[in-house]
Amino acid sequence: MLLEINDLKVSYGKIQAIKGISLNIKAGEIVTLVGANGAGKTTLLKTISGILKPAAGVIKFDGKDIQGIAPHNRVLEGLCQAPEGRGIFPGMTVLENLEMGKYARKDWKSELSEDIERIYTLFPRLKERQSQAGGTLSGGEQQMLSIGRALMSRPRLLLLDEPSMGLAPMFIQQIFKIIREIQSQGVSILLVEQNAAQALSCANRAYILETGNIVKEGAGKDLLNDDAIKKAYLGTGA
Amino acid sequence: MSSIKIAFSKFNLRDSFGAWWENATKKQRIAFRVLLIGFFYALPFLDNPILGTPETNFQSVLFYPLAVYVAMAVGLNIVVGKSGILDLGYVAFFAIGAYTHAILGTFYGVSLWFNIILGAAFAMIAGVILGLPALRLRGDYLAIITLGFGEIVRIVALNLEITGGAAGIAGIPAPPNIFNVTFDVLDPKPHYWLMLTFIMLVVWMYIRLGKRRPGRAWEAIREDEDVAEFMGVETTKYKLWAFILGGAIGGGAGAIYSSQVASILPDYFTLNVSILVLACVVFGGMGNIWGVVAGAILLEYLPEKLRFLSETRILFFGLLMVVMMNIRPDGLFPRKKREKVYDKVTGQEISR
Amino acid sequence: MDFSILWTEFFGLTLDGIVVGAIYALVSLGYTLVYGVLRLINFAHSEIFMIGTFTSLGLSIVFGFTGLEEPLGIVLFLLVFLVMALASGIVSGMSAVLLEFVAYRRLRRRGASRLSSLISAIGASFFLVEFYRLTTESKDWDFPRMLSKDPIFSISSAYFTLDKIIILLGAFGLMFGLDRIINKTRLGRGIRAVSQDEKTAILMGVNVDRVISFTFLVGGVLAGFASTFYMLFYESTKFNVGFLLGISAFTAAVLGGIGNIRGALVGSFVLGLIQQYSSVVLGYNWRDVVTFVILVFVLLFKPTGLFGEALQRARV
Amino acid sequence: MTKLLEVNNLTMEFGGVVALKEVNLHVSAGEIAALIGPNGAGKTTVFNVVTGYYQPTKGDVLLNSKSVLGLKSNKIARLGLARTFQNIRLFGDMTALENVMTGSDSRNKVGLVGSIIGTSRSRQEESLSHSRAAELLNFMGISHRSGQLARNLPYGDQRRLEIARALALEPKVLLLDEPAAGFNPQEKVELGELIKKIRDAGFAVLLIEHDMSLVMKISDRVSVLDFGQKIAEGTPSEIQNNQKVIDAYLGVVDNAS
Repeated sequence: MLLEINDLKVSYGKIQAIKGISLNIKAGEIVTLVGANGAGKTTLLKTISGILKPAAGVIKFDGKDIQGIAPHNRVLEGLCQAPEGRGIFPGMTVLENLEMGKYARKDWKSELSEDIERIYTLFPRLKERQSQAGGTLSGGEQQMLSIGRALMSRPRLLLLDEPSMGLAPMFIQQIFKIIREIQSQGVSILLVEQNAAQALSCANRAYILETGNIVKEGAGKDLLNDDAIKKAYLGTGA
Repeated sequence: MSSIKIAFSKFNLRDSFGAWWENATKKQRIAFRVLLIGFFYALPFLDNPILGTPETNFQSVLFYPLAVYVAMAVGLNIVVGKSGILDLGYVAFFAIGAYTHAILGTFYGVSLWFNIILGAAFAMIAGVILGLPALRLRGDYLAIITLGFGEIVRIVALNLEITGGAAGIAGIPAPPNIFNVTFDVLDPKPHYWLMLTFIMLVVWMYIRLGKRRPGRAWEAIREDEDVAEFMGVETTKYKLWAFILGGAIGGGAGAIYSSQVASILPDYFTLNVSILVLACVVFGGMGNIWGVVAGAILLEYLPEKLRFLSETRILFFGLLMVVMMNIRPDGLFPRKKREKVYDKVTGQEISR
Repeated sequence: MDFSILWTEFFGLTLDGIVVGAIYALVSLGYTLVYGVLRLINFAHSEIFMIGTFTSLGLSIVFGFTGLEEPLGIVLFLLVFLVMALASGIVSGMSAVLLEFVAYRRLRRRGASRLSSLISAIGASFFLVEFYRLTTESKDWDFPRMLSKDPIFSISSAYFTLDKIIILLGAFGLMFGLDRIINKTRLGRGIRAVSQDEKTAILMGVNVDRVISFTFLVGGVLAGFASTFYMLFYESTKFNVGFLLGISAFTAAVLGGIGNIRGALVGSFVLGLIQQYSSVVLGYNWRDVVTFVILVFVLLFKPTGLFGEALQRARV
Repeated sequence: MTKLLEVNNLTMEFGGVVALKEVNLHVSAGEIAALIGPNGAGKTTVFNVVTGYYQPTKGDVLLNSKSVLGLKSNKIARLGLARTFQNIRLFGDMTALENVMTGSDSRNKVGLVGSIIGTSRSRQEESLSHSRAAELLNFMGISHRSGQLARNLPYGDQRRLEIARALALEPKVLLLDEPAAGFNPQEKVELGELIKKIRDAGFAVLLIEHDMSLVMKISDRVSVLDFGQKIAEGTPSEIQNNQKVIDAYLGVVDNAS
């Protein structure tokens, strides 16, 4: 088991955003977490990355409790996140943004060009733009950069927060194609998405989240036609 | 460190006094007020080894620095404590008031009674000129601008003829006698009483404002300026009000000060003064008038009482500001955050 | 007002303006770097500079140069000067790191308000000034003339003396070095990352505490070097030397757009020149008023400076 | 029905990124209008433009048929637009009643001197503000909280207090930004009733909300934003069966699946 979360609870002040979630990810899997806004998806990712501290519960990565590991050191364990809103460093060039992906390693300069070439093969578009400032990229290009940068750290588990958010349909399809390609290279992925149709059809397994609780769990394609999905998104009337 | 912190947080005089005050009857409260005010008026006669300052003239210490700094701290508290505007050039208003009386009193024979009002008025005008454009800026930029303003006023005083340049102005007149009380350089008592009266007037004004419309608006601005603006509060207007009201108090205090010391020079109005006043406000408890008064009394009295402190007091104040912000960011006597009881229909506060 | 001197002395004033601007630039970089990562005006930065001047002065006393009558030979001078600059850089750098640790770190971790941090900064600044006032007896301290100030060559009224040349070369060298550090080293990248997007920086493995310490170190070292240049040029220091210099350097940083490194450099030279020109036109006494008025006007009409803040933060 | 709030061809760009593109919206008297859409669709941006926090790149905002473009936020609020916030923003150190009274500040006229002296007008305004605030707390069902500090209120009451504070402005249109966030189903039902009660008291409501069952139950009209563009508008049942909306929320399944 690559990631194991047990009875996790997270609160913002008085709001309990995650009310006791347990889930797991096996090596090589794409697991997706779908649910409407405010269901607690981003909160969960932030807690796994260490930005938020849980009120209770255990997060084990590769069998090891990571609670004591400082957020900035979790990258070295093999966990890296492409955050919601992409988190591009606007004043750095595309190349510099990619290089930041290796920041966690003291020897970040070793095999740097190989790693960058690897990302450029995945996203040829980034190579064309490599000396352009990150802030001037289009939304889709920024998303590619964000994923590419996270991959620079050679993660074992890639955390993706709403990679399709704010993207045109053409780009969305491209992003999901790339997600599957990343999986084929042996990286496990935890994908948080609002775009349920895409996410479910691409994932091995899925969890449906509703206001801080997991309401359904199953194989991605099975859930695609489940009523629970429509309910989670469009309310009971649908 | 943590044990110090615990000791600090347990020490809360205000709460225990507040509890007594809550339960006191109306008569008890009046009696307490009368006693307190009487005590402060009688202070110059209570020069004894316990209260008195051994190496300096106690009566003159009571006027300067004590009363002067209390007055300024009360004025600055409206700006920094109540409204959350960091003003690092408060001394400018004090200087404007002081020079108003020095110039008009010495060269044109205008009485101090007018000059207190004129000093306050000029300080307000200066406050409008600076505040109208500057108060739109973010907090730390505003801090630097006000600091610059304080320095500009001093440098201008240093370079103008009418202000006497570096030598300043000497022979500033005291006001004529009232009720057989002689205002005089040698006897600081009357000026002390005058300043005390001024302080009480200001405190009274402050308390009334605090309970009413401006007080609420200032607090809202301090807590979240954007939201206050969304709620229809004219934030710029209220900030300007706080700024010029604080300035007027500084100006009035400055006029009284120059009358007592009889000669002033630009060196009296350095950035240090602004910082010391700020230290009083921060130390006492931003936004709590009694805390600020207590803070100013403690910070100005202790160095006079403990001689070894007076040379090094700014050193200690600097340290104190760092320590305070780290351990007790709300000051020694933080502003009250107490719950209230309101009438369900009229919404008026019911005192217990 | 006297404009005729401005024309006759124009080249000399310009040269001095650039030299002074170079010193401002090194100090204003410290304000700008710290503002970038912390969004805080490091009020005590001027005192970091002041500590540097006394370090240089102290070394001149230790070396026995007090009351030196004959300038040193150029080789010996360069050696001595390098030692002084390095020592001042190290002392100022370490002081800045310590300052961050004592005055800011706890507040930052607790997410305290900007007002609290600023007051803490002011307190630290006052503590340092007073500490030096008491230990240096409020005196003006003269720095020995270790180098002849006879001009080497001149262009019109601009007399190029060795000290000015050394300062210009040294300052530009340091600026170049800083550029390399910020753009090429790992911690330099960390500084840029934290100032552009702190949350993402953490996700990429940036240790924010360490980056902030490093930022203070770099800013402090630059101020330390600047202080040695300052001593070479002005040959005197006092406990409050940091105040006006700090205001000028800060004004320069704001003028260029605080948080923006290129802006700090341009702002410094512009301010250095304006100060030189205005002090002959209006008189030296009004020089600082001019500085403040410029600061006020920049903030009022172009609050993000000539080049804009490095980063605009979205609110709500 | 008179249109109280109109948003015409609103376009908002942030440094080249288009957040809103030619959005048209309106709120009529006596209705609850809802604005929905996936994350990042630009809903809160609409609120921020309408309330004068952002200047739009293009387009116009009319309140009572008059443009409010370029006015300061406090002025727009006075003209009749009050809002709440996605993440509650109360004045934490003030009591609940004082929070509400801040909302009625703009209805008072007394100045600095009048407040110090305590003129009869000042006393009148003060007592009216107090009683109005007490009334509003009562209306929102939290009068038992009036003396408590806002920061100490339970979460749900904080949301209600925010609404009470906005109502104190006596707005023409009340903008609610995700008022049900963090509520359990029971609380959501109660909130729905409350919003209807607010409408019935004569305030038009523009509601941003993610909880579809709530939106569908109480709204008279729903507009859907996606990528900063309005993709649909209609009654709740029309919206629920609109393929574009379903696609926007669930995403389009491409032939890869």
